[in-house]
Amino acid sequence: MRRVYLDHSATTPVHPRVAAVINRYMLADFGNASSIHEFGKTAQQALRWSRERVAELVGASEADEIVFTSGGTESDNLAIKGAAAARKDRGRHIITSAVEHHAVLHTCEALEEDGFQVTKVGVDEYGRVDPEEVSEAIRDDTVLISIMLANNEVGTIQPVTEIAQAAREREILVHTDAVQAVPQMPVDVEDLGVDLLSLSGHKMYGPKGVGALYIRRGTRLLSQEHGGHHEKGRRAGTENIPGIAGLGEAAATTMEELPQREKHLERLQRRLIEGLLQVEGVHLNGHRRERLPNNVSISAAAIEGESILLGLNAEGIAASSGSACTSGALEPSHVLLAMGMSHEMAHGSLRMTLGRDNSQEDIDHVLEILPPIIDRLREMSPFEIQ
Amino acid sequence: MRRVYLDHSATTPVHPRVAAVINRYMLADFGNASSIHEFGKTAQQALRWSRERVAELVGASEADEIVFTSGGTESDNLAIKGAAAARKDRGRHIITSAVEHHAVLHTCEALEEDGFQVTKVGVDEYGRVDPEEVSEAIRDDTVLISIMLANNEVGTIQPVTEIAQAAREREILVHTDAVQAVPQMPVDVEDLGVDLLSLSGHKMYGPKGVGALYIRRGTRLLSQEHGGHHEKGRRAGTENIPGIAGLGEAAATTMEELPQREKHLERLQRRLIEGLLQVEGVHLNGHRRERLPNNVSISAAAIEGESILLGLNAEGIAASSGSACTSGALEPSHVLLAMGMSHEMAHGSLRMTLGRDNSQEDIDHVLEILPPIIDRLREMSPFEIQ
Amino acid sequence: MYTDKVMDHFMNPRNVGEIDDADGVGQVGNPVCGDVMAMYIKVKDDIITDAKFKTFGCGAAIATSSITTEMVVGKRVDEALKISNREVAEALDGLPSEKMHCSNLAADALKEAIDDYRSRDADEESE
Amino acid sequence: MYTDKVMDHFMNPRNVGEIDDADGVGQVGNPVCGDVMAMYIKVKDDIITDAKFKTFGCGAAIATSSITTEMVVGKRVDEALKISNREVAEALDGLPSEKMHCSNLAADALKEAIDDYRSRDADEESE
Ligand SMILES: Cc1ncc(COP(=O)(O)O)c(C=O)c1O
Ligand SMILES: Cc1ncc(COP(=O)(O)O)c(C=O)c1O
Repeated sequence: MRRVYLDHSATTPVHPRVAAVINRYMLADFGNASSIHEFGKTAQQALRWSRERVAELVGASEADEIVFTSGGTESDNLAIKGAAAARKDRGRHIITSAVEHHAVLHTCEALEEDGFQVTKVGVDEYGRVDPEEVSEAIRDDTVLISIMLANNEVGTIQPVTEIAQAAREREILVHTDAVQAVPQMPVDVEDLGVDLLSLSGHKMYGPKGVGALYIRRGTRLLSQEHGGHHEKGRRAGTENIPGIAGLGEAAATTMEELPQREKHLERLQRRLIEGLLQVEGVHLNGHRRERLPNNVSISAAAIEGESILLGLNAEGIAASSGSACTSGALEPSHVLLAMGMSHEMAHGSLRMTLGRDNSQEDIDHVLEILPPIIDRLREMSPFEIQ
Repeated sequence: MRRVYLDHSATTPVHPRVAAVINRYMLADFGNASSIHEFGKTAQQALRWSRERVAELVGASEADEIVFTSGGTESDNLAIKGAAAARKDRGRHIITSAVEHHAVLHTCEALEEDGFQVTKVGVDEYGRVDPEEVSEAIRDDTVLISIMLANNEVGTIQPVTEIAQAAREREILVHTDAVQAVPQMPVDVEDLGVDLLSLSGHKMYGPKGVGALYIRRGTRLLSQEHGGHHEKGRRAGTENIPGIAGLGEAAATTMEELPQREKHLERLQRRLIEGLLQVEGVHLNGHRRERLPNNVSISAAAIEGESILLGLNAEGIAASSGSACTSGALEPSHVLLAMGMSHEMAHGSLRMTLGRDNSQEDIDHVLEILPPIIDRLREMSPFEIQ
Repeated sequence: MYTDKVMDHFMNPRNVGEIDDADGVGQVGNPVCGDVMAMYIKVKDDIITDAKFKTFGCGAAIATSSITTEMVVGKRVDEALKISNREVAEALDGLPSEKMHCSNLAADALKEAIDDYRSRDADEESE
Repeated sequence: MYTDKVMDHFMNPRNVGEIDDADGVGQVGNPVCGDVMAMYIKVKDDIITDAKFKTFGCGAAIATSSITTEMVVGKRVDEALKISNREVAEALDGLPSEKMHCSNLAADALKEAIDDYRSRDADEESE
């Protein structure tokens, strides 16, 4: 059976170049970067090299603006809790959006228990935040704005540059969760004007369990992990050298491949969207243009997402659903609901996220397999297509 | 040049069996454990398998008592902050020891800023905590005791079982940092009677950037990482499947190898200690019997530790020093000072930590190389050997 | 996460459809929750002779609907009423814990259909 | 972390030892901090003709001691006094930032030795 992986926003396979680097630092150059012997020195060099690569990828001017973490979730937690803790005497108001990843939303909610107030701005039907609305939400005690660069469910790109502009005039820190954006589009902290930016290894053909946080020089954050004096006191814990070296290699690979990758993904994306929109009762979620080139999110009327996934999986196709049904919550995606979608349509969402390894044949295969599955499920459905 | 690695307490090389498992989950079975397709299912199975292996290694009765983290530091942070946050309405007093790792000490200090009070019990000249002293430090508002199982600098094993007994009678949670103990000695949470136990992958021939926390069933902890509902809500963040699978394999390997490993290490340890005690002005740090089989910590009178390390490194031998001079702090080891050692002797400490890959020839090589280095440095020293 | 039995009923559901002249119809769930199940039964001499379903929902919802229709055909109405959600789940060799509510839903839809049948029956008798 | 020059002076330190009939002796640092440096100088016609050291300390402490003795021999006392810790570090092709204090220590030991020489000189003159 042909296997087609279309869930690159959930996680990516590790790039062979990245895996080679990881193996080197697991088996041969396995030292602890705090050690002063030869093994330690080699580890330190890897750490430095990776920091420079990640800095380069996001346009940071100094390598020391990069702190390594255990993933996107920790980067988001550190950015938000670290900034909030450092600034709590200035004010306790945070602005975020309704379509953020849970790593941002639940972190903000945790801060609410510590006396912070959180304003969640809404989005339009395409999932876009209005910079005006963010501006208007700013209060005298606002200390942090956290708006993602690109959404993980529908791929919508946010106007972060515009948002940051208004914020920085008022000395409010701006964080952006760029976990999904970094592997698919050029990202530059200067162009964006952000102070904090999160990324994650396993979304960019790098290792799981490693991420990074860009912290603009001069931005004070309180460490959320206590212990040794690693990462200049911003994150304790023996550095995951194989993982970090792997992230560095993934950053270097992304820099090299990005122009090609974007073109390749856009071509496949167009083909898949066009094919899917031929199917009756199928609707494209998210923005038509302001969208990651690897994201195809649709809703299919009258049927439920997980059952489409199961049908696809039985045919060797791996995709994902906006519905969080598997978590037992039965809540459909908070992103689709924030976009004003009905519960029924939100339950019928399907996310296919393309990667560098997908081919045109993969797309054509999906376009052959998916419509009959939709038909079959609709036959079982008590609903009619509106 | 013969290279001899004697810094296994800083970090270990990854076991080839572990590396093979990691490669499988990086390259082939790379799915996200939250995905409901085939790739996700394989990832979930790896997660389950590893949880069982780690549970088995520490004698936990249920796999779900194990939570995976990004390392020993995070396990310590989660145990202490998580328990403190969950119990703060019952009391705000914590007992720990003066010889804990910074991941414990600095975490406790961070809690002091949140209104907790911390009692640090001292140790005797061998680095042992007196269980009586811990008992006496217990107050009505004591909610947590954190005492390490084995010390990372001098290898001294603590009487955790005795400490836990007194604590549990009074319904106080007991955490033990077993990061150094787990790879070198049998560890069983029932025998120890602890509620929380930290371990770390890279100290046990597993991967860096992954650790685990044993949480006794029924023990409430507040998550310190917010985001998705991973690890049953106890630790958010996409599971590091390759790392976790690697940790599982490292746990399985440890189970298999431990009896042999202990014998092997004890033999090498005895040989190295006997050889070193022949050298004038060399003193063994730590306990003679209640000691990890892989730890040899000495102090050499009249000379400084880092210079010994540099001398050894120039000859291809990797060891470490108790002195934290490299961190710019100029503070000698808090562990050696707590044991009542003079500053001068504490600055002259040298830690050699053996591993499964060391041979008798390695030991003999060190015994040939080290004494002339000590002599040479003493010739340069303004001090006399007392 | 699903057993082979669940996957079999999901991929080859038995008794999909409606019964035009059903003796009882039950519909439970709502699109907000993500599961809607409609169950149709034919009854003759207090024995369920046919059952069909239509379901909007996840794999477990479809599989529990399917197996429930299989389980009830040939049973007396009062026997069918006793089918518990546990029995439905067991007939599928188990369901993931977060999906157990789906077996509830199937048992509920059946109960509604039987209630409907009984109330119609009562109406006829009282006519 | 150390340059080749540092490692060279650490592995092959120049001028280790004491000078029995030194004209000036300086000792700085203390074991609590982990560095103790003793510097001995011979002076003739205001020119430093010999210098030796003994050091308890890390690699950087030993290397800075060694290179300082090399740098001062042949210099006039007032010139030697001007040797800054920066110059000591530069002569070693740099030191890690957390080790810069070691070059301070060497410059301080030298200064103490020169002060000692001058005070003895003054004593002699006043005799
Ligand atoms: C937008 C976004 N932010 C944060 C995360 C969390 O990153 P990680 O999976 O590395 O914890 C993810 C992915 O899960 C994501 O898509
Ligand atoms: C006793 C002890 N606890 C905790 C840690 C921290 O673990 P990790 O290096 O995995 O962060 C270490 C090692 O650094 C240790 O030796």
